[in-house]
Amino acid sequence: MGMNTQGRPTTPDAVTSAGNEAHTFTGNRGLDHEEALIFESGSLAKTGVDLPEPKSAETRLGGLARKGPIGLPGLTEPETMRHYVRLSQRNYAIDTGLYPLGSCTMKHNPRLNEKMARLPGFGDIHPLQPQQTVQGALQLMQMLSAYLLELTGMKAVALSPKAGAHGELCGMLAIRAAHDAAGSKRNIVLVPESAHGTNPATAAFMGYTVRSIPAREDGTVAAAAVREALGPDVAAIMLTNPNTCGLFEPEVVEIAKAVHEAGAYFYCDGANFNAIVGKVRPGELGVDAMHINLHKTFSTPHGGGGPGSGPVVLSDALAKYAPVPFVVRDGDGLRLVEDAGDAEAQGQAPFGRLTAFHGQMGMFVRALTYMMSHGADGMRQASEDAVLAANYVRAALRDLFSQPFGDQPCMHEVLFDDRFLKDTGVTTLDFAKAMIDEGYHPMTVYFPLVVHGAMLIEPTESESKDSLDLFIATLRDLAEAAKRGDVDRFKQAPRLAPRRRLDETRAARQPKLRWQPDTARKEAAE
Amino acid sequence: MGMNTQGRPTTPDAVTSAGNEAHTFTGNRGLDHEEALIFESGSLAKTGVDLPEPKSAETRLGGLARKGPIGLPGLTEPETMRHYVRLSQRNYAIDTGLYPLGSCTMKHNPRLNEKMARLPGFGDIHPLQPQQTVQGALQLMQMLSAYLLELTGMKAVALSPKAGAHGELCGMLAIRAAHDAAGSKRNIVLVPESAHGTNPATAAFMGYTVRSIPAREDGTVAAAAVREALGPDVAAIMLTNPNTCGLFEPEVVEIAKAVHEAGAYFYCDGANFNAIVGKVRPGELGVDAMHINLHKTFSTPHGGGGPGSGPVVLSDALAKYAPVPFVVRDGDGLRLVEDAGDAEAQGQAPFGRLTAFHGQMGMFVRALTYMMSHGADGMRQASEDAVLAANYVRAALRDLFSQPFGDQPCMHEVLFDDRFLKDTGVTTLDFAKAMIDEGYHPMTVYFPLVVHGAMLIEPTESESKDSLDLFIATLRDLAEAAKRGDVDRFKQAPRLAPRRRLDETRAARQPKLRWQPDTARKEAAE
Amino acid sequence: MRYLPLEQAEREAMLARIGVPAVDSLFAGVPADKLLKELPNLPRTKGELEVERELSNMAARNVAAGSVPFFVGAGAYRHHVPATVDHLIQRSEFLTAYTPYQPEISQGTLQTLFEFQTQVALLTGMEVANASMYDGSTACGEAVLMAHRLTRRKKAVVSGGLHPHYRSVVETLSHWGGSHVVALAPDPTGTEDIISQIDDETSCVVVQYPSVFGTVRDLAPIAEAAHAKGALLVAVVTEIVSLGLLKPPGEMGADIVAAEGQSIGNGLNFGGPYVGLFATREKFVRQMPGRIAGETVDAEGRRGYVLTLSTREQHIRREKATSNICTNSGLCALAFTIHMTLLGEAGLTRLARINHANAVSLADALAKIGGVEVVTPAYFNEFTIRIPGDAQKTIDALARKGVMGGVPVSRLASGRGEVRDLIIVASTEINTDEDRAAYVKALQEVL
Amino acid sequence: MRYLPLEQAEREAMLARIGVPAVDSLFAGVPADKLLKELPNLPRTKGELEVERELSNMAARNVAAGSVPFFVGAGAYRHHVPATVDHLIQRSEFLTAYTPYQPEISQGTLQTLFEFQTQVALLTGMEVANASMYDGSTACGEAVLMAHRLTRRKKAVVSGGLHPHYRSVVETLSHWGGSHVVALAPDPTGTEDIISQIDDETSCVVVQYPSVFGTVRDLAPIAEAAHAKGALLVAVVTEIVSLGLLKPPGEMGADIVAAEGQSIGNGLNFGGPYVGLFATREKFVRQMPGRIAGETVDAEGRRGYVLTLSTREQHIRREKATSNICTNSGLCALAFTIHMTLLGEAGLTRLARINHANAVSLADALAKIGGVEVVTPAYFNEFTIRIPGDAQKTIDALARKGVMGGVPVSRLASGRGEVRDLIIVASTEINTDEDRAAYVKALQEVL
Ligand SMILES: Cc1ncc(COP(=O)(O)O)c(C=O)c1O
Ligand SMILES: Cc1ncc(COP(=O)(O)O)c(C=O)c1O
Repeated sequence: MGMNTQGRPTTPDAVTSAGNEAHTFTGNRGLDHEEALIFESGSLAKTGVDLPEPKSAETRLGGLARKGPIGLPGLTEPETMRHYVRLSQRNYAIDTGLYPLGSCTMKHNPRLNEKMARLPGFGDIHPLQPQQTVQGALQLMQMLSAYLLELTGMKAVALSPKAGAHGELCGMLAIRAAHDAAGSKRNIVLVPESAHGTNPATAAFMGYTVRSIPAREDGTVAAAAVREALGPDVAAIMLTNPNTCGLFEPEVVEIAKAVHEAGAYFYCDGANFNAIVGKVRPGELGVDAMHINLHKTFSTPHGGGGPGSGPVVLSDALAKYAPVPFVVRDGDGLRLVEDAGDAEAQGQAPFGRLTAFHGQMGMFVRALTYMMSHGADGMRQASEDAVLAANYVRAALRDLFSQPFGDQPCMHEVLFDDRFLKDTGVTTLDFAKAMIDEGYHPMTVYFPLVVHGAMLIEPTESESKDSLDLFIATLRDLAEAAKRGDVDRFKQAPRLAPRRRLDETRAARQPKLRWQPDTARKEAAE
Repeated sequence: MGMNTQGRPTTPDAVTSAGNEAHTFTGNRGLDHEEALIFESGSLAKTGVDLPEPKSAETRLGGLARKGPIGLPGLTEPETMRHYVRLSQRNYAIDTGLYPLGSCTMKHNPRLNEKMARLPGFGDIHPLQPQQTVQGALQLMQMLSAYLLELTGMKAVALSPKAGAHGELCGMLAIRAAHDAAGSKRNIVLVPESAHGTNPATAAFMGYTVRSIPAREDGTVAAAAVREALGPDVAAIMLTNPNTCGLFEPEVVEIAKAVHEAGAYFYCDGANFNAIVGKVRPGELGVDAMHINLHKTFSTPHGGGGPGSGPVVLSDALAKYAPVPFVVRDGDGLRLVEDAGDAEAQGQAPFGRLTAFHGQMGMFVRALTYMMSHGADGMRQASEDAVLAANYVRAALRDLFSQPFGDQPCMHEVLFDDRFLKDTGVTTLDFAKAMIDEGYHPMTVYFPLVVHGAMLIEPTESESKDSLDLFIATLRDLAEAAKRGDVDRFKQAPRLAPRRRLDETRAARQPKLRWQPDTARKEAAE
Repeated sequence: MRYLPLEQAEREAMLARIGVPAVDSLFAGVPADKLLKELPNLPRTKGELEVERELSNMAARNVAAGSVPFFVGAGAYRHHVPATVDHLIQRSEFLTAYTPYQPEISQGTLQTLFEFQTQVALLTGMEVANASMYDGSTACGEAVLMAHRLTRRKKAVVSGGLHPHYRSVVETLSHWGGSHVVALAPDPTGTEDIISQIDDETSCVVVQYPSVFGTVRDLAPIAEAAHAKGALLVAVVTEIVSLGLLKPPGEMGADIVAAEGQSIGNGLNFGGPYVGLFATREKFVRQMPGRIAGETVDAEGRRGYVLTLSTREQHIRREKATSNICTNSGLCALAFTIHMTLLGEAGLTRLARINHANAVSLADALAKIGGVEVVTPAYFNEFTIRIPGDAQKTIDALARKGVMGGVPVSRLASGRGEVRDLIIVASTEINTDEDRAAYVKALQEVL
Repeated sequence: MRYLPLEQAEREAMLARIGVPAVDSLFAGVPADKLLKELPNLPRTKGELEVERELSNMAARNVAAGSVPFFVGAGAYRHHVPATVDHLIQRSEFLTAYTPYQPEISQGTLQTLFEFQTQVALLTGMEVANASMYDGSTACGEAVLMAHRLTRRKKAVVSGGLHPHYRSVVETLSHWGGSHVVALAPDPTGTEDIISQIDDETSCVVVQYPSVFGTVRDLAPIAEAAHAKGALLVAVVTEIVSLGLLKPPGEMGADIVAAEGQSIGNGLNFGGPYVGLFATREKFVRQMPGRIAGETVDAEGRRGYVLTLSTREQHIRREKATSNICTNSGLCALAFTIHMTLLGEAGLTRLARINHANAVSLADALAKIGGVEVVTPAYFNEFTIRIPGDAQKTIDALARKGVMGGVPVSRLASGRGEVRDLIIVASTEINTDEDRAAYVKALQEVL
C-alpha cells in the first residue's frame, strides 16, 4: 500500500470480498446506472438544439475558417438529460446528507437564493451595459458591502475576488501596495504550519518568501512565537482565525499588536468566519485584510468545486489600495470606478485589477439573500448553532476518539487525530471510506497537516439534533468496530458506493486527462 | 404464493439470499438513504417558513376557531430539502432510464415546457380575473385547440377534462346529450374486452350497461362482431385505436359505419394517439369523440401519477354538446363562455360542466410548447419513430418471446404474453422484477387482460438505438436465463432496488393508510 | 429534431432488422386512403429560442397576479409558495415518473403520498384520505356519488353557499347519472334553512366551508340533522388554508370532506392543474374513489409503501369500480405535501392568522367607503361586499386602474339579478398595506 | 429561523451534554471584550415573501438584456441557453456537492469534468485542458505566469487587441510578481507589428483571437516568430463560440489557450460567475495551474475518475504550487459541458455560422449610415465601428432609446483619445431582423 507523508494511503488494497454480491448483465444495479462518456455515446451529427439555417453564407473571416471536424459529439435532448441526471446520481451532496467537510462549511443552500440570482434584472444584465441601466445591481453591491462591513467592523471591501484564494491574493496585494507606497521592500510572510495550502501558495505567487510559524501544544499560535519571527523584512502574517484546528486564536489581539508594531500587516484567512458571524468583529481584533468565502459562510452553493466568491474587507490602512472596479455614490445614483485614473481622482491608489469584470455578481445576490433572510439575529444564531453542533459532536466522541490538543471547546469544527486508531490497522482514510458505506460523506482528512491522520469535522448549523445523533452513533459504531478488530469493514470500504476505491497512483503515473478514441476502444476490448 | 386471476403474484416468496451482503449500522447503503416519515422526524413547533406576527389578533370567525392542535409536523427548510431529495432518489423516472410502460407513452418531457408554464403570464393568472387581462391565455387555448383539430380532423374540442378518464366522461356525456336531444334512451355501451379499465368504468359511472365485445384471434375487433352486438339500445361503442394490444384496428372504418348506421356513436379512446399523430386523422375514420392524453402524446410530465389533461375532440354531430367553459371570438378579442345561458345564445347545447375552471392550463402551455417545437414534420417523425422502435424491439425479441397474435407489425407498443416462460417457473411478474435489478423499469404487465401474463412494451420515440439495443440484449439475456432455469435471478428479484418485493396482500388486508402515532411506535419497538 | 434520438441511418438499419422496406409498411393496418402524406396546415420544427419568443409574447398579453394589487379568490387563491417547493417537484425523479406501479422503485412517490394522505386527514379532521383527485370540484362531484353509493339514495341537497361551478359539476354528474340535486338559492350570509330540505330520500347535504361568499358557519347542526335522516354530510373546502384557523369539518360531523388543495404548494395557473383532497371515515374507505397508498413490508421485513385497496379501482374492477379516475394529481399533491411540511403546525396556523387579519383589515377599510357594505358576518380570508352599482362593471373598471378587486358574483351565478351588486373579495398574506390602500382608493374612484 | 433546525430545548440538551452552561462558554477563547452582544445596525430575520419583494424591486431597477435590442459584447455575450442546462445544474447532487475529494461518491462531478476537459481540448485544438479557472481574464493571467515558469523568463509581450481589462489583470500580477509586460497600443484592425517586439527575453506573446475589437487574424506567423525566440504563444479567446467556425489556436501553434467559456451554458450575470478555460500542450501539463480530472480504475477494475496530478497544487505543494487556485468554476464548467453536449459539432458549427451571418448583416446595415465606418476587416460576431461623435455619449443616448448598442472603447481604455469614437458591437443568434432595424433607426436618430 502506497502512503503519502501524512499517512494517507494512495493505492487501494486488493479486494477480497465483493461489495455487492448480485451481478447484472447491464452492469447497472437497480437505480444506479453505468454511464458511458459522451464521446462514446454521442455523434458528430447529433444535436440537442434546433437552429435555423443562417440567412447568408457570406463569410468575413479573413480566410481563417476552420477546416475539418472539431470532433465534438452531440446528443439529443433526451439523451443529454438522462446522461447528466444519471451522472448526478453518483454524487453525494448537502441536499442528500450530512457533509461534515471541515474548513468547507457545507451548510444548507437555500433555493430562494437561486431564484433571486435568476431574476432577469440580476442574471440577464451585461457587465458593460450603460451604468444608468444597472443601478439596481450597483445598489445590491453596495448593500452587500454594507452588510460585510458591519459584520467585520472593517473599513472597505473589495468585491471582485472570485474565490477565497483570489481574495488572499487581493488582500496580500493591498498589503504589498501599502508597503510599496511607504517605500518598504519587505519580502517575508509569516504563515503558521496549520495554514491552508492557499496561504503559502498565495504568498509565494507574489514572490514572497514564506516563513513558517509553529503551533503550540494547544494548537494555537503564541504571540511570543510571532514576535520572535517578526523583523524588518516581514511584510505580513497570514493567520487563519478561527484556525484550521477549529480553535479561536486566544492571543490574536496581541499578535495583531506585535505585527503592527513591527510595521507589518495582519492578513486573516476568513474561511472559518462561520464560527463568529455576529459574535466577533475581525476588525476589532486588529485584522488589516480578510477574505470572506461567500460560498462557505454565506451559503452560495459549492457546485462541485465552484464558483465561489471571495470579497476582501480592508482596514483603514489598506482601504485606499483596493483594486478596481468599485462602486461609488455619484449624485443621485451609483457609479462603477473602473480604471486607475478614475480611482485616483477619488483619492484611491488601487493596486490594479484582479479580473475582467466586477466579481461574482451571481454569488453576491445569493449571499445577500441569505443575509437578508437570516437578519442579524439569524446570523448570530447560525454561528452559535454551528459552534454548538461541533462541540456536541466533540463531547459525544471524546471518549472514543483522540483530540490532538486536549479536551477543550472548539469553534465550528472539531479536530481529531488518528491516535485512537493506533494498532487497529485502520487508517484515517479507511475510516473515511467506511463512513461512505454508512451514507456519510467523510470529514476532511489529513488536513491540517500539523496533526497525524487528521479528521476535521464541521457539521455546520444546518443539521438537526437527530441528524447529529445518528452521525455520532455511526462514528462511535465505527470506532468500536475498529478497536474490536473488524478491519474488513474498513479495508474493503466503500462497498456500497457507485465505485470502490479508485487507484490514484495509477491516475497520476499514467495520466489520462481526456478521452482519446484509441485508448478507449482498446480498453473496451480488454 | 398468492396469485390473482391474471397470474400476477401478490405476495412475495420468502427471501433465501440477501440482495446485498454488506449490512450497515445506519441501514443506509452508500448513496441510498433510509428516510423516516415527517411524522417521526418533524415537530409541531418546527417550521420551514418565517412569517411575521399578524398585525391584529381580532377574529371574525363566528366562534368557529379551531381548538387544540392539528398534529401537523413541520421541518425546517434544510431538513425538508433533504427529506424529499432522498425520497426522490428512490424513484425510477424517464430522465433516469428507459420506461417502457405500455399504454403510458413515457416519452421525454422537455424542460422548455416547464419553463414556459412558469412564465408569470401563464402560471400566475387567476381563472376568474377579468377576461380582458387574460387575452394571451385565451389565445393559447385557441391555438392549442387549432393544433388538436388539425391533427385529429375533428370539428370541436372541449379543453376542460382533467385527464384521460375525465375526457372519456366528457365524450360519453356529449354522446348521451346527443341521444337525449334526439329523444333516445339507449342504455348500452359496447366495450371490447381488451379495453382499459377506465372505459367500462366511465360507461358504468354514467349508468350505462357495458356489453363486452370479444377480440379476434389477431387481437383486433371484427366489424361483424360489432354489427352483431349493435341494436336499438346501444348508445355507443368505446374503442381504443390503436388498440391496447398495440394494433391498429383494420376494420375501424367499417365499425364506424356500422355504429352510425345503428344510430350509435363512436367514442375512441385516444390514449394511443402517439402512434399516429400526423399519420392518420381519427376524424377521417368516423370517430365522434376522442380524448387526447396531453400527458402521454404531448409530453406533459406524469409527475408520479398526474396531473394529466384530457381534451376531447368532437365530431360535427357532437360539437354542440361540448361542456362549458369554452373560448369564442368576440369582436377583436376572445371570451370565455362560462354558463349554459351564454352558451345557448351561441347556438350551443352544453351537457353541463366538468370542473370548476377552464381545464389544465399548465398542461396546455406544455403541450403547445411541445407541438410548436416539433412542428408538423417533427410530430409525424415522432410517431414514425415510436412505431419503428416498438417494431424493432418486436423483431429483435420475436424468436425468444411469444407474440399472442402472431408475428405481425405493431404500432407504437408491442405485446408479448407469458407462453415463452411456460414451465420455467418464472412468471411475468418475476420477469418484471428482474428487469429492475438490471436498471430498467418493467413494461406494463398483466394488461391488456385478454392475454395471459401480458407484457406490453412501449419504448417511445425518445430512445436512441443504443438504448434500444441494450434493452433488447438485456431482455434476451433474461429470457435465456429463465429458459436455462436460473430461477433465482427472478424469484429473488429485485435485489438491488431500495426495497425488495413488497407485500401487497398485507397492505390490503391490514390497511395502514396514514401514519398513526401508536402503530408507528409499536412497530419501531418490534 | 432535438427530441428525437434516432438518426436516419439508424432508422434504416432498424427497418432492415424488422424486415420491411419503409416505415409506412408498419402502418399497413391503416386503410391506405387514410394514411396522410403530410400536415400542410401546421408550422414546422422550431428551435427553443423561437418557441420561447412566441410564447413569451403571448404570456405578456396577460396581467400576472403578482404585478398588481390582487384580491381575487372564489375557489383559487394566490399564496406565497416557497422556492423549495417548486425546486423539489421539478426533480426528474418526481416529475418524470409514472404512477407508482412498481413499488420497489417508486418508494419516493409512495412515501410522499402516504405523508400527503396523513396530512389531509389531520387537517380535515377525518380518519382517512386518498392520494388526490383532479381538483376540488371533481372531488365534490365524486363525494356526492360516493354518498349515493353508501346510502343507496339518489338525492343531494346542495347549499346556496356552494361555489356555483362546483354545483354545476354536481348537477352535471347527477343529471346524466340519474340522481337528483336540490340546490338552494345563493346565500351570501349563511342563513339559508338547509336542514328543512333534508328528508328520508336525501343521500347527502353538501355545504361549503367557508362558503363561496366567504361565510363561515357551524356544520354540526347540519350534520346532526342529516345523520338523523340517514343522510351524510359532505363538507366542501375551497380555501384549505382556512383549516389552519377554523374547526375542521371532521370535528363537526362531516362524513366526507372534498377540498381544493391548490392554496398549499400550487400556483394559480389560470385554473389548473390543482389538487383535489378527499377524506372520509375509515368505515367508508372501500367506497372511496381514487388511489390510496398504504404501508406494508418488503421481503426483508423493511417498511415500505404500495398502492393498495385497488379492488375499488377501474383497472381491477372495471365497470364495478368506485370511480373511473386513473391519473390523478400526483405532482400537485407532492407540492402540497412539501409546502405543508415546510409550514408545519406552527407555520400553517400563523399563515392562517395572517390571512384572517388581512381580510379583516381590508373589510374594515372597504366598509368605510360610502355605499359599500360587507355582507359576510363571519369569514376567514374572503368576504362579500355589496356595492352601489354593477359588480362586473366595477371589477372591469378597477382592472383598468390596475387593481384586481375580486369576483363579481354575477360571473359565477349569471341570470340571478339579486347578486348583481355583490363582489367576492379575498385577501391573503401576499397583500400589503399599500395593496389595500390602492384598492380602497381605486374603488372610491370608480364608484 | 427557517434554515436552523435546532430547537431551543435541543440546544439546551446539547449544552448539557457538552457540559457548559451557555453557548458563550464555547467562545471562551475570544477575548471577553471582543464578544459582541448583538448586531444593532442590521435588520432582523425576514420571510421569503419579504426578501423576494425587496430584491425584486432592486432587480427591476436594471434593464434586462432580454428586454431590449441588445448588442453588447467585449468579453461577455448573450446567447440562448437551452432550458435543460439550467435545470440540470440546479440538481441538488451537482449544485450542493463540494470539490470531488472523495471520488467514490463524486463520480458525477468527476466524469463531467473529464468530459469538459476533453471538449475544451478539442475546441481549442490543444492536447490537454484543466478543470476550469475563475474566468477568462484570470486564466490569461495564469497563462502568462505559466509561460514565465516554463521559459524561466519574465517578459510578456501583449497585443493591443487584448481586452484592456485582461491586460490590466496581467499587468497587476506582473507588476507585483516582479515580471514585465510590454503592452502594444489599441489595435482595432489587427495590423500592429507584434513580431518585432519579441526578443530573447520574451517568455510569451499574448494575442486575443478574435481580438477585443472583433478582429480575426492569423496567429501562425506570431507563433512561429515566438517559437524562434524560445517564447510561447498564449492565445486568448473571449468568445468561445467563434471556435465553431474559426481555425483553432492549437492549429496555429498556440502553446497555451486561455479562454472565457461564458458564452456556452452561462448567462451574463453582470460579469460573473463565468468559467475560465485553460488548455495547453501535454508536455507542459505539470506546470499547468488548477485542478485536473483523470481516468483510472477502482478496486474491482471498473473505470472511474479522480482528481489527479495534485502535486502541482497548493493543498499538496503549498508555496511550491503552480498556482494558489483552489475553488474554481465547477458548476459553470458543468453548464458549459451540458450545453456543448446539446450542441455537439453540428449545433455548434451552425450556431457559429448564425452568429457570423448576424454580425455581417448588422455591419452592413450600420455601414450604410452616413459617417459610420466599420473598421474591423475580418471578424466573427463582433466588430468595431467608428462614429462621427463621442462613443460613450452615443451609447448612453441609444440606451435612453431602449437600444443597447455596444461598448464604447473609451470605457475600456480610458485616457486614450484616439479611441473616443469607437464602439465595439456584437451580434449573436438572439438578435432578430427587428432588433437590427431598431439599432439602425436609433443610431441614425442620435447621431
Ligand atoms: C482555510 C482555508 N483557506 C482558504 C481556502 C481557499 O478558499 P477558496 O477555495 O475559496 O479559494 C480554503 C478553502 O478550502 C480554506 O479552507
Ligand atoms: C388505454 C387507456 N385509456 C385510458 C386511460 C386513462 O387515462 P388517464 O390516466 O389520463 O385518466 C389510460 C391511461 O393509463 C389508458 O392507457
